[in-house]
Amino acid sequence: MASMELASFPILSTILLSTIVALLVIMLIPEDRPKLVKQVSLGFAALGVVLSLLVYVSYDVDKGGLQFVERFLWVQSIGIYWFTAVDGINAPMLILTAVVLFTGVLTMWELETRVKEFFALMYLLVAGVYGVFMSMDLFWIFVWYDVSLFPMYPLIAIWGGTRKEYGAMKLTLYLLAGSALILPGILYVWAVGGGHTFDLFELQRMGLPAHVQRIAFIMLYLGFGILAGVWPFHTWSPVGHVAAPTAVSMIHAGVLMKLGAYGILRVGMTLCPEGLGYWADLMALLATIGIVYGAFVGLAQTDLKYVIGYSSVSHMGIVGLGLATMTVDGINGAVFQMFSHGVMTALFFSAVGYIYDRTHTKMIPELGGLSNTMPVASAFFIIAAFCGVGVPCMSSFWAELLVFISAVKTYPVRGVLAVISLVVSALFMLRVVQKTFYGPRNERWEHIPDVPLALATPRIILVGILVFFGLFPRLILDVIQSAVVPFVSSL
Amino acid sequence: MMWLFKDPVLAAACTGTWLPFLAMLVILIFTRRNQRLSAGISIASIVTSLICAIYLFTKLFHAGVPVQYEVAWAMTPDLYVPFGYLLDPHSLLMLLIVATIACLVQIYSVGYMAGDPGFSRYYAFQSLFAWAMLTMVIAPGMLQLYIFWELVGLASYLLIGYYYEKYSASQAGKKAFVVTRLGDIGFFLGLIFLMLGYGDLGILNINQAAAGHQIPGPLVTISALLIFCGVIGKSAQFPLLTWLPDAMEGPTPVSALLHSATMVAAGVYMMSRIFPFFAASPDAMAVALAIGTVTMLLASTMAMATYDLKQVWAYSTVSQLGFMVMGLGAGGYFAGVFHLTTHAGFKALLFLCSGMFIHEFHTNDMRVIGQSGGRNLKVPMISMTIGALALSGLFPFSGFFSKEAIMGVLAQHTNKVWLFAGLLGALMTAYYSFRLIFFVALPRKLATVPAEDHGHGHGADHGDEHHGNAYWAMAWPVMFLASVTCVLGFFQAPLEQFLTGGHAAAAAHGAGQEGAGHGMGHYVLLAGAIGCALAGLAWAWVEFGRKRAPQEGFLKKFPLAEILFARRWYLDDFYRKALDTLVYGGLTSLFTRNDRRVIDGAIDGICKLTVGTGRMTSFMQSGMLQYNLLVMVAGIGLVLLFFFI
Amino acid sequence: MNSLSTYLILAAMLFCLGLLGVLQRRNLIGMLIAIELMLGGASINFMAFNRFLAPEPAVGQIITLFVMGIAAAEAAIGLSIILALFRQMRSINVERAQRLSG
Amino acid sequence: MMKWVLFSPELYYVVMAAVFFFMSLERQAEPRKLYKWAVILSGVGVLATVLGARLQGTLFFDAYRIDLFSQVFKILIAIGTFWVMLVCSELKGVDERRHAEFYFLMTICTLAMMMLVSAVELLTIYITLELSSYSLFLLVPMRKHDGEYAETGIKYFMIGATASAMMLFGLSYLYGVTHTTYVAEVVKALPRVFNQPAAVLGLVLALAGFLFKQALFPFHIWAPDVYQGSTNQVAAYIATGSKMAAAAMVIRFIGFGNADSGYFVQLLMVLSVLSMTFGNLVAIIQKDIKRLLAYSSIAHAGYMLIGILTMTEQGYASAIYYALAYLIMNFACFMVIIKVADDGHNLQIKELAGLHKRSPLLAMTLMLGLFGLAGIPPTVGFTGKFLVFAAALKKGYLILVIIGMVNATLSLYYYLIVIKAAYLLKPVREYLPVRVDGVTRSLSIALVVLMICVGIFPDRFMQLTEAAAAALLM
Repeated sequence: MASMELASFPILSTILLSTIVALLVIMLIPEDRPKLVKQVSLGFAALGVVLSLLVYVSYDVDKGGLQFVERFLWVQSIGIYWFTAVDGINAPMLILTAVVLFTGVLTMWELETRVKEFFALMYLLVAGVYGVFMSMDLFWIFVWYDVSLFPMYPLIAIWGGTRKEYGAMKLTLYLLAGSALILPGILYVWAVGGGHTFDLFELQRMGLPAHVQRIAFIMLYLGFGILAGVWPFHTWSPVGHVAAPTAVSMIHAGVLMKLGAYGILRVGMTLCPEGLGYWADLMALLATIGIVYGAFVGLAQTDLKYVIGYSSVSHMGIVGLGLATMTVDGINGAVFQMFSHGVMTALFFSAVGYIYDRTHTKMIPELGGLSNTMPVASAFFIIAAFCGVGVPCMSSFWAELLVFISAVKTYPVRGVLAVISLVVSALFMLRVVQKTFYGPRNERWEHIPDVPLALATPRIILVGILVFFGLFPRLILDVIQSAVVPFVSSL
Repeated sequence: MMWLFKDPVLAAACTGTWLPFLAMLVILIFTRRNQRLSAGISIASIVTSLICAIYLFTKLFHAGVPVQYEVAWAMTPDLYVPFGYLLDPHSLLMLLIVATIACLVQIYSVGYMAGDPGFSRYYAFQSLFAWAMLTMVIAPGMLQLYIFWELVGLASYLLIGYYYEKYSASQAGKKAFVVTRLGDIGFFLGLIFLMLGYGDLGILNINQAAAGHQIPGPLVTISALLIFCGVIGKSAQFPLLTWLPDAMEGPTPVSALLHSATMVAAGVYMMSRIFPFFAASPDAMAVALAIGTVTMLLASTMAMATYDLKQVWAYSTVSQLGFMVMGLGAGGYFAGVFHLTTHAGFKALLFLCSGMFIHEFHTNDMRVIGQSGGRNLKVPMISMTIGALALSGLFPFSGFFSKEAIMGVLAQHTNKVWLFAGLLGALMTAYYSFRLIFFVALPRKLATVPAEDHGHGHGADHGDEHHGNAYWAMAWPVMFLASVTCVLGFFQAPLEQFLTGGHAAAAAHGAGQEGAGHGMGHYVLLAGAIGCALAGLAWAWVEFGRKRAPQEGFLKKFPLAEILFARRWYLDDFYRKALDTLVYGGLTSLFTRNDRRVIDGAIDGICKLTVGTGRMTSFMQSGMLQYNLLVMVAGIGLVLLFFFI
Repeated sequence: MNSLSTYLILAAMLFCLGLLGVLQRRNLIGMLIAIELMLGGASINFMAFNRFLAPEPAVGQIITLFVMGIAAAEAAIGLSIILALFRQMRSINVERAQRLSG
Repeated sequence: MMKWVLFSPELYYVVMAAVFFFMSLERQAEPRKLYKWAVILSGVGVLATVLGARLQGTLFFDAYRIDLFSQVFKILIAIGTFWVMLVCSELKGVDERRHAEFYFLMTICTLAMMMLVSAVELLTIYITLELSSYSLFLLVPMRKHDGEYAETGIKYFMIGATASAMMLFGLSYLYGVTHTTYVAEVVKALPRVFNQPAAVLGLVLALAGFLFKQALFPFHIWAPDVYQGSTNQVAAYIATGSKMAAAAMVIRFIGFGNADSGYFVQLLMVLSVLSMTFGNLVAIIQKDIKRLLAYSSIAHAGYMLIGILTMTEQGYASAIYYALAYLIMNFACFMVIIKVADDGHNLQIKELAGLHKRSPLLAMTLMLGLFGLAGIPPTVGFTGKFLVFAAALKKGYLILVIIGMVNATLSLYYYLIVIKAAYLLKPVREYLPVRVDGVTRSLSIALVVLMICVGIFPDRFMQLTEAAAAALLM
């Protein structure tokens, strides 16, 4: 059967290598062939989609656990392993990455300036993302994590928009400051664990002493949390997103922010269950503040991308809350939310990107009545907004359902607060939609054409994913559970 | 797919519910350009649904036990969300009603919306609405019900805000969504508590469990109250009733659809759906009763003060919903449901009629319509009168029977206040509905008519060119509904048998009430009710109907009251103010400032501080050779100190 | 009194004087001389230690010889650099040379 | 006799020095020829050192120790010299008539540092140290028509001479309290006599001399001026070759004292933290790239010290690996600077504007080099930091590591400013195009490959460094 053959074939490394190969190929293409560059990167992105789908489909849910394992010694003296594997938690993440990359490439199809460098850097970024998601060795997780961060600087600073240099510098420094907490955390765990293996699961089996777990967990939580937009450390996200070009915002908000949450789950919570128990209260508190806070601040924004930035803060808060509950449903919901928020935000940014490319403004007061001239383009944003509001039969609804149920169970007050904030989020999403797309015809935008099919395709794909998993949540939920259930029982 | 055909009932249920969804997808993706085709697809799908509904109704009419199908929609160790169909008398009846109304409205819309630029979009939303509503009606579990309840809210948001160029329309849509969302939060929390407390949300299960007192009382009360918040939101009960009148911004057929049988009725339907559960908590019932009463009275007063055709019916809808909630709250399961049924009929009728007027005269002002010869439109005129009669609960129209039923229930209640409130409500209802009728039917040539023209922007561009078929496309549904309104009342007995037969618990409850209702007291009540209605009618006649009638209500004599009623008891202003001060002015600006100044400021401050420190430190590296040497020697000195101390 | 300590004190004084000179003389030649003083102090130390409490006799003297040689070389290099600088700035005052800073 | 084989690499460089000496006697100067000779000879020198890698033994009455440790560092020094020679093709900074002397002094300095790496006796250390310093003293002022940089030479000389004098004074005390001049025995004896002030004074002063070479705070003061004031090539040489020697010396000296005395370790910790923080803070505000790199080198000395002060074999190994990494990254940056400013002037950051257009290859090399210095994976710089911090955490110095990482983030800021200049800024005026000859192209590609591969496949190199560290502790 398929998975048997696949199990022997190092498909994960292939996915990872394909991006690096893409990087090299793109760098070898001469400067004056931008079209070719785009085609090549689209091709490799499609390859990534196919491969990750293959992995996802042939992942054996009943068997569960780690599959497609590749593990061999990399550095002998301090015990670094090349250890990639897939379980229910990162399988959806791989698809998410592939899809967002694919749609991102399509979204940037009209890029003119320094095309080659752009796509090269984007592939570097994505290589890092893939690496983090599929690695099970602390060293590699960290390496790929940083690899996925530093290309953000040139990507934003060169191709960005409003206050790009400030935004780029702020984002890069802020996130790498986060990794400045992660590395000591990882090394600390490693050193306490005897200093001869970076293998995540071996360290987990060792079971570290409680006080170590507390210190290590808070470092890992804060470190990864910065990237996950945990409340007081979220201010990079709106600034960075506003500055970044469309595809970068898509990948960054859609995938990169998930790296943070994923890191908390995969590294922090796996290695330091007791530390988690010790800090869970704080996590829940920060997450709840983030949810409410993000929604309220979103109300006041006048820049479309700022609005999305703060909505991400709010939604990532939901992820954090789910993780903090330490229950099966909570973590299911958190992972599910990572996925659907990724798709949703990608949709948001690509829709805004199109509008911005055409109207050259993303200030809500200047826009208005766009639905008259570009109904389809607006429809994409509106659909994303509904998903953000948590309308049922959109994938994010299920995630929020799961998270809220377990949150109310574990932290009643905070859970109820979070649920109530749904009204505010609805208010601000609909407010943006109304101010931007409704209202009388705006002759300023009369001349603007609606989205051509080629550019509509990526958005259509994203919408399709949202609705599909909204209608058939089990297709993803069962996979996630297959990893979460044993995980929670191990806590 | 074979299993579908093995079980025709299931097949019918699936087709009936999912066909509109498919229709929506097809329209949105493929046939947006082609308006006629879109309309055709949508109508075909809804007609099919109607047929399925009828089929199910007839097939399961005598099947005593409810039929239930389930598949696991989402499943985790702690949470099980089934998707399926629960076909018991109540849901079947509602299914039938919804399908019928939706079908009629869509046919009617062919005429009403003809030539509108967004024709296809309109029908896509209609199908979406139909799908959500139908699936909600026959949901077997509260979670599924909640999910599609939300979708109904979404669809109504889209439909109300259909004329998105109009600020008021989009505003109204937003308001409807957010306000109902407010209620839904309570609903959602109630469900969560119930699930955490009891662990199952299957409608039948919780009904039996609550009736059998297997759920702890406090939990029942709390969750029932919270769930009732959902009813308050959806069915526009006090204090969340203000969104409904605004929702008249949508096209009239939409109002007919939303405010007669479907969206707003969903609240009452949900309440009656888990009636035994509510019944298990007297406190919750009392709250429901009180809120229903307040709502009914407030809405009636508001209805007296407006001159907008649709507004009047909107307020009447609110008050009738309040009336239903009263019925349910007083323990009259059948009474509430029956009034829901009849109300669906005549309210849709009323809206569609006024739609015809509006479509004809491009205005909502009843006085203008009257003077421009509204009465010449025979079909709507007559049907609207019928509707009004039914609304005010006069024999032999359907409204009469259902109102009687509710009155009967109220009469049973120990506290007679509710009964009198009900009677007062009946009085006012008759008054304002006939005030309207007389305005339209027997206009006086008034010197000054404030010609406030709510004419829809779309109305102008398509006038009478396809007047003919458009008119009849609208007339047929109207006439059908009118006839239904005339006869429906006489089916009370079989309906009661059918419904309460299904609900063992409710039967005992309801039948007890009804049974006691007959006899001497019943006739007094009957007389009282009809008396009130007639009194209201007469009053309206005196003020508006008869020759040389001033045609200005008694309210003119109480300007304060009129303003109060016209301003909807300042509820809107209250919300507006609360929103501005609390949300926008308060938390939002506070958080935003905090975000800019405190949090972000701290970050930037740290960066500036670092750079500044660098600049300061760099003075250590002065150009003067010997100072540098001094630094070095001093360093060594410090190191020595470090060792010696 | 122990005569080792006298030598040590003498050497220390030489060294400190040299250091003081380096830090305080503004004249490059003077600074060079001061450095030579510091080296001298070090040499005296070596000699003294060797004379009083070394296991095998020769080491200290040898080191001192080397130091003297090196000091000579150092002086040569220093003077040449100072000369070059003098050609540039027509002065051998340190305060003239403080353009690089920060 | 057989023993001289051990000395062969050094002997080779003596011969090489002689060759350049004779060339310097010629009347007319031929820069191209000299350049060719320099490249060839230093290349062969690398070969010689590599061939001598496995040698072991002691010379000159055990004053001179040859083991894997010393040989590894000799290889590093030789490679550094070779690379610097390679980029001397446009030696505009130095008067043409002096090129021969330039190469001569360069070779002498290399030779001295190689001997320094092997020296295990106080006098030998002192002499070799002075030899290398003097040749540098002469190399630094060699800059042609050096208007504003004239003072550099004298500053360097004065500070250097003072520091060496202090060191000598300190050594004298060490000799006095331990009665021996063999470093091994000195360090063994130290813990016993550590209560005597003389011992402490001696140790501190001696350390001052060593750390001066490594430009560790507070003995760093010469570095910025010298980097800025000397010819680009010389600066590159100081930043790469002589850094290696200094590191080796410090490792050697501390490596003998494997008995970790708390005070001493604390002192080193304080020094490393100060030097990291100071270097990074001041580097933030620099405009001149070489000066910036000088401050960053101060910071890096601090990182390296973290590895050393653990006083474990792993720590020394990590320090050696870090030195290797630093050599590669730092030289990459300097090569770019030299090539961009090939008329020998001092490069300002803003002059890099639009480099990605003028020469994409150099721009990429620079970016990788700077990211490496900032410790961003997958470059070799990251792996170096990783190993150093790992060694520190093995001993439980959590706070130290956190401070180190914070500093790394801090440093990223100014590296990013340079990268921004290279990739983002529009040139304010038309800069002359960058000439990239074959040598440079191949060299920079080689450097890029090294930076990536040594970073991602560290296993080999780590085995080597661990072996070296083991040899050190033998």
